[in-house]
Amino acid sequence: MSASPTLAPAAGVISLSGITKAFPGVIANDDISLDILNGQVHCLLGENGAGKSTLISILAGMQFPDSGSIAIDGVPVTIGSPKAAMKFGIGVVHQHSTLVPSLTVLENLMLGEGGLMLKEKRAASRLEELSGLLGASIDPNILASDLALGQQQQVEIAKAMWTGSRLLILDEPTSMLTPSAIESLGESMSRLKAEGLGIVFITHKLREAYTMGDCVTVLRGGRKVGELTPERMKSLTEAEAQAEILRAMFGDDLAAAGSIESAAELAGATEAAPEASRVDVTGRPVRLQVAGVTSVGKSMDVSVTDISFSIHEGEIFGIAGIDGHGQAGLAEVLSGQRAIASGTISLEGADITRLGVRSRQEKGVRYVTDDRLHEGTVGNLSVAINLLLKRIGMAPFWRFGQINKTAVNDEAKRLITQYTIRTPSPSTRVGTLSGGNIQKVLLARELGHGARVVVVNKPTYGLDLKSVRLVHDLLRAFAADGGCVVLISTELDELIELSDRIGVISRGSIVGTVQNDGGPDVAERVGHYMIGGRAHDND
Amino acid sequence: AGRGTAPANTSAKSDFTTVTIVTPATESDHGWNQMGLAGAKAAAKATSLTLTSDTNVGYDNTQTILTQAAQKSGVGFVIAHASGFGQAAASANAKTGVPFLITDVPTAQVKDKIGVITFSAQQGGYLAGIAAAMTTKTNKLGIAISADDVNWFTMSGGFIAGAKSVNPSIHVDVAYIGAAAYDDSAGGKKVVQQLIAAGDDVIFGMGDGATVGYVAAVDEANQAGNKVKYIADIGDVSDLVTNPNEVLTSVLWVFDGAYSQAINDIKAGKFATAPYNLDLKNGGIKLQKTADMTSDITAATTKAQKGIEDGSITVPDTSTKADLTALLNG
Amino acid sequence: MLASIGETVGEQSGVLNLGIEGMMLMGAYFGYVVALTTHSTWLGMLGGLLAGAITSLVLLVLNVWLGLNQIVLGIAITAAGGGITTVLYDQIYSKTSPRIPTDNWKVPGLSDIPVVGHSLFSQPAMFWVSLLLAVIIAWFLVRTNWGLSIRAAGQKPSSLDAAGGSVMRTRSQAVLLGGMLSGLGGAYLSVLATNAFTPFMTNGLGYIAIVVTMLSRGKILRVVIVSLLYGLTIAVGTVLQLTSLDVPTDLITMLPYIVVMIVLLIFGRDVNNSPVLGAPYTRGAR
Amino acid sequence: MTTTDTSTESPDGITTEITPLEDEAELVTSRSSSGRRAIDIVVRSIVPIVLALIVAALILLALGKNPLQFYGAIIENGLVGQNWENSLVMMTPLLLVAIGLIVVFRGQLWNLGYDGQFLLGGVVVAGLAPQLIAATSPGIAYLVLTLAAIAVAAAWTIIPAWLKAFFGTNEIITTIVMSTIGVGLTNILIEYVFQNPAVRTPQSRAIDPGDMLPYIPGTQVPIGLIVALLVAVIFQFVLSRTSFGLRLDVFGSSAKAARHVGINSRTMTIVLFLISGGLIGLAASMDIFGQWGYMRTNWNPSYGNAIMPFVFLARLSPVGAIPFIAFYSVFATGGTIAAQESGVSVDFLQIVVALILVFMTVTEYVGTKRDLGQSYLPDELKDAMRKPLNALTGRMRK
Ligand SMILES: Nc1ncnc2c1ncn2[C@@H]1O[C@H](COP(=O)(O)OP(=O)(O)OP(=O)(O)O)[C@@H](O)[C@H]1O
Ligand SMILES: Nc1ncnc2c1ncn2[C@@H]1O[C@H](COP(=O)(O)OP(=O)(O)OP(=O)(O)O)[C@@H](O)[C@H]1O
Ligand SMILES: [Mg+2]
Ligand SMILES: [Mg+2]
Repeated sequence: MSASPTLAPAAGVISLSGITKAFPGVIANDDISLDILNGQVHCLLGENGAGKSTLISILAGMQFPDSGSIAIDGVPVTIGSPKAAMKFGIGVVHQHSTLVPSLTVLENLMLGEGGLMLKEKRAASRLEELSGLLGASIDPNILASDLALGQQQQVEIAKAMWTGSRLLILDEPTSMLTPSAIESLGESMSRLKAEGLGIVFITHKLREAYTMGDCVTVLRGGRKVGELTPERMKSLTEAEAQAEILRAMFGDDLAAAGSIESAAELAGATEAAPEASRVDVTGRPVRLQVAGVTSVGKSMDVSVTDISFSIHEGEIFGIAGIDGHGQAGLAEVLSGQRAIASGTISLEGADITRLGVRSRQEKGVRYVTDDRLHEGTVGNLSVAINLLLKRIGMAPFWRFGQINKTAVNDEAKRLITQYTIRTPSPSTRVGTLSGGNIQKVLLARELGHGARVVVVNKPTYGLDLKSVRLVHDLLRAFAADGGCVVLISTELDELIELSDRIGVISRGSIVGTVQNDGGPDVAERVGHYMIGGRAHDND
Repeated sequence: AGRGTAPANTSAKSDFTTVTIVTPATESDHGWNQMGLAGAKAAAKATSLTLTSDTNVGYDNTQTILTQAAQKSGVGFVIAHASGFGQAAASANAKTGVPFLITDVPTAQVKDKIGVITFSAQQGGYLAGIAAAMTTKTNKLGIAISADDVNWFTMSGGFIAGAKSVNPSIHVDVAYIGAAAYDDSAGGKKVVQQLIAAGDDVIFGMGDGATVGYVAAVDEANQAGNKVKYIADIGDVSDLVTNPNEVLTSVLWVFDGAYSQAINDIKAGKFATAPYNLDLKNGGIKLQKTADMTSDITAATTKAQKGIEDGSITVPDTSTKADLTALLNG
Repeated sequence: MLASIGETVGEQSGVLNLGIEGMMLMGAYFGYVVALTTHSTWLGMLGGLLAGAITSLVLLVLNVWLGLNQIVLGIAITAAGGGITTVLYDQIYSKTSPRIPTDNWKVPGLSDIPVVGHSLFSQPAMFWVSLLLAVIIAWFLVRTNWGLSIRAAGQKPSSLDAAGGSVMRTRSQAVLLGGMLSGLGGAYLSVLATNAFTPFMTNGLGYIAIVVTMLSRGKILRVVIVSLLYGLTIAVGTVLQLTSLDVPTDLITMLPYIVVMIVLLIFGRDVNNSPVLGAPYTRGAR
Repeated sequence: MTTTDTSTESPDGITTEITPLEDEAELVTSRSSSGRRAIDIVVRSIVPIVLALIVAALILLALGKNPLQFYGAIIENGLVGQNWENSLVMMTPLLLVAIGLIVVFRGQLWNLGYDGQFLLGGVVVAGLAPQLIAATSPGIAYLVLTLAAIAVAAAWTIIPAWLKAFFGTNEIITTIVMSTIGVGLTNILIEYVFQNPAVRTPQSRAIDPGDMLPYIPGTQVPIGLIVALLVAVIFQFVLSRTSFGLRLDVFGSSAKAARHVGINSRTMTIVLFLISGGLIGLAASMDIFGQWGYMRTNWNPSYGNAIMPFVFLARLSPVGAIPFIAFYSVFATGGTIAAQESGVSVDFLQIVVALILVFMTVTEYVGTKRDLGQSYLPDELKDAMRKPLNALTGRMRK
């Protein structure tokens, strides 16, 4: 039932037993018991909605369990609020950033402190101390919004440790980071571990779990379905460990997902190996031509400058880069959501630079946004309407401006079946669907009815292995049918797996393009540009 | 287009039991509403009718309220006691046939239907101006006006003329609180403080709720050592001040006679053949007697009153702000 | 000005209080009642402050705690404030409209300073008190943990929550403070400025306070400056009147608003309020 | 009904907060649940009014007044005799203003400048109608001046709309400021431009009663009411059945989503404000042509404030607003005299309106929480209450 009673010498232990937490319609945590030991990295794995975040938010005092108990060093405790969690020395780095962008680093760190006066001096010296531990140096007076993503994460960790944590919880910290940043995060974690802290580490990537974790707990459907003790972890090879984890994660579903090997491969669990059967598209006609495009934008973060590339029919053009370097700007420029200051965009030879979102949409330029909850869908409208969101007013769904409910409903049902969207009915509010299914709604909407070029931004962000595989299949099938894909992603593995060519974006410009020839050095070449190398060769 | 004529049974009846008065604000304004109600009470008593009243109805829903007031059982006459009620009273009369008495607009008079009450307020203002000019030590007078209201313009005009009749070189300041600041006591106080600061030592204040602010400013100034007198209008404000001496006088408006006259005219079938005017002659307008009204002053005002009544003195009739400003500057 | 300072604190914490007008009226009325019955200006001011605070409890409970719509509640509070005070006043005082006896309100001690003392501290004592309050509150906002929490609650409440602060407590304090200051501002009108209460005597000052707040963009110092400027336009208006020019009275009443609009059109375009202004915070909402 | 084994049934009848309801969302809702939803909506709409009336009655009792007499007088003065006609007359502008607000509120824009817009629209009609009727005919005047009123009131929203659309300036404040300016401007126009020279009070010339909008046959209710009802039906259709209505809902739900879908949020903002102002101008025209015939300074019926709660109670549905507005019209028509007769200030009505607003939000809250099966108290509050409780029980155990 509970975690194996390994007693690390002289280390404290936080034990959860029988934790149950239900939300309307779902049991997010179902009778979960586990021990978290000091001086260990405890990995928490599971598909989307398995209940990982819920479990740690209970530890963090953000949620209350319906039943079950928590004991620290054998003493039962109630963690009633984030403040209480802090008192017990539990620090959390949440899945989404909790820094206040308009405050300075120091102010962010002092936030939530007791006492009347701000103690800036003490805070500054404490930050210095922590910086040493994390191996990072950060200007305490810079605004949080001016920090690079990796730095923000370091501040978050520093903040989590602010109250002298004994347990650090990291919820999907790597999903936003570059490979090198992930590496340095790993180093920070080992240093903290050496200091005697316990760490809970949540990730969707099995390789990270294996390399960084000491032990693993797997959740599925809110239940604990598997665990690897430190001893067992050590005794297994990486492939064996992954196989075991995958079996626990997906159980019988695995048969449906194909062999263990392919599932793991798709999830980026093993070295990405592009398909050998990649077809050469360079001979085909150019479909999308972007020439010297510069966007109108206020801050460096979002605008793009002088971007040029062209994509052939059936090609997947990957855009790699550190998050926040103009990816969103590029996507919006292509989709018509952002005005262009100079340059031209043409589709199959026709100039579309001046066209707005709707005209481009009609011409077959589609955009799957990375903000699927607030931008891509309208949560309180039905699935059916969301599926037709970009065809509002068009025949046959609207006639003389009036909606034709039967037509809308039929089309929705068709798409729901075609893309296997799991929803109780077309009239269900889309906001109540799971992340993976919302992503399917977006893809169903954008890929069908005459799509010529589709821009997808981080299409698998936050999705679990199964959903990732599904999205990849859809994109590949779209390209195979002659569609063009601009695939923007921060996951290098994903880019290498899918793309024909990979452009690297940095500070709003494409600094180099790499032909994905299947060679082993593709990742390295992309990485070279990402770190700041300039293009000498252009292909 | 256009709507049909009013229902047939709409001529004035003479055998009614009840008269009703509708006022925009409450009785507690020490002015217009208070005096109107008092007048209606007196008139109802004099003509042995029952009086009902709808006070504090504001200005925004008058059409309905006047109609409703006329539709109550037994009501045969409605006094629409506000300058803004005229048009609504006409519609209500068209709907119900009950005669209305409205204020200020002689041209709106319709025999048997719409009677009009008018004011020779400038006459009262003139007398007050004399009293003020004879009282001031600084030779500076102040007028505070709470709203763009015709009676307040005419009364102020009369005041200026009266004061200048005593001392042509006398200085008069006019200050406005706002276009409709009838009840803005804070604004009233500020304005009067400014007048006092400018050296004015007799203040003539016109306003409903704003009066409270005027009086407060005068009261405070006197406690701080100034010697300022206040002249009220329409009603009596002496219970508002710490020391009754601070009130020099008030231009009282007495509606009793006009209302009784109107009721009797209805009964006699000759309602609204002429405006019902309040002036010095018929006692509708008069100066309040106070201890401060010395025999000199009383003599002067009585003399002026005679002059006005016999036509030897003509009081200017400044019914707009422009007229008033012109009078003040020229 | 007092009200704007209160509103600023509230808005910094992410609560848009459209009910200021109602709170000021409550402060004005109850300040008046207390001053009238106790014959003490100080107690009257305190009464106004408490009345404002109590009125703000409506917003506090229904909005901050239960997360109900701020705009609707603000309008409700304004309506109720006007209604309650008028009904009570009509019921109790309208027959007599009693005035609060004037005891020239002095800052104890200070006004005895020869020459300067009297002119500086007797009449506009409240002005100095407000200024002092402004400085204190500005200092609190910048220098204390409490101020930091308020700012965070307005920028990103989830962060404050995650950091172990309480969004609810912080916003509650801000709303309460806003209510107190509004009530105090109202009481100033009745107890000190007029010595009397008249229905609806705030005359839209509450909305002016909101506008001032918006123009000041969260900086208390600017609130003071903008308030003074506003006072100046009013004074200019009155001066215009005293010069006996034939300026429509309405124009003078409109002046401050026109100035606001012009300022907005020219400078204030990118008025960036708290990003979550008006949005209730519920922990873990998705 | 379509695919698969979805584990959880989505909670039905969710209408979060005061978001617009979408008919489209009811596409395939089963009959029983839509019936339950209808009942639910009715309950949630009526309960606040009932609660407010009860509390108002208690307040009256506390003041030593007889609430039964008060409510009786309201019914008598609002319904009995010819009073129902008076109520219907009042309903005309109220309903039109309500629709004007519904349109912008659905887009999550707050046009609180209705007073200034209404008065400016009204002053154009009142100021020009007498001459125009004399020069042409009433029919032409109705048409021309109604269009003029619509244009003027709509124009008064342009600055706030522009500031909002291009700079994101908070429209709540700008509309309030513009409203105040509009009210002042109206007064100036009446005094200096449209002043009736025959009258000594500042007011415009009056339209001859015979030239006012004709009555609905058999009543003394001007046909403006029919216009208002028609507009309600048209807008109901537009908002719930057309692509524009859907775009509006998307825009109202999320500005980001609107941009994504290709809705130009600037155009949308400005269009919504113009429609809102235009409807308020139409309300002014119908009110002046139908009821008043003239305008005087400082007249401000502030219809917008009065109907605010009902706009929300009707869940931003134009047709849904009709019964509520009718209720309020009776209430207000009878209320002034009722208050008078009961001896309370007319402003007591404001308290009732405020109470309805408060109870409305509370009912909404309770309802939403119940739908979601959530606890009525936020976690943090529960936590705060749990602590002393735990301490107490702890002590008792010892
Ligand atoms: N905020 C919410 N309110 C109501 N129901 C919700 C809410 N969030 C999720 N649900 C319900 O929980 C179900 C599961 O959602 P979840 O995101 O966990 O799915 P999932 O299993 O992770 O699917 P996927 O793998 O596609 O992401 C949803 O279908 C939905 O009905
Ligand atoms: N506040 C909430 N209200 C309703 N349902 C919720 C809420 N939070 C989580 N859930 C549901 O609880 C389940 C577990 O969610 P949780 O966020 O813990 O999953 P997770 O394992 O962290 O998934 P992911 O990998 O997507 O982060 C999901 O079905 C989710 O929809
Ligand atoms: Mg999920
Ligand atoms: Mg999670």
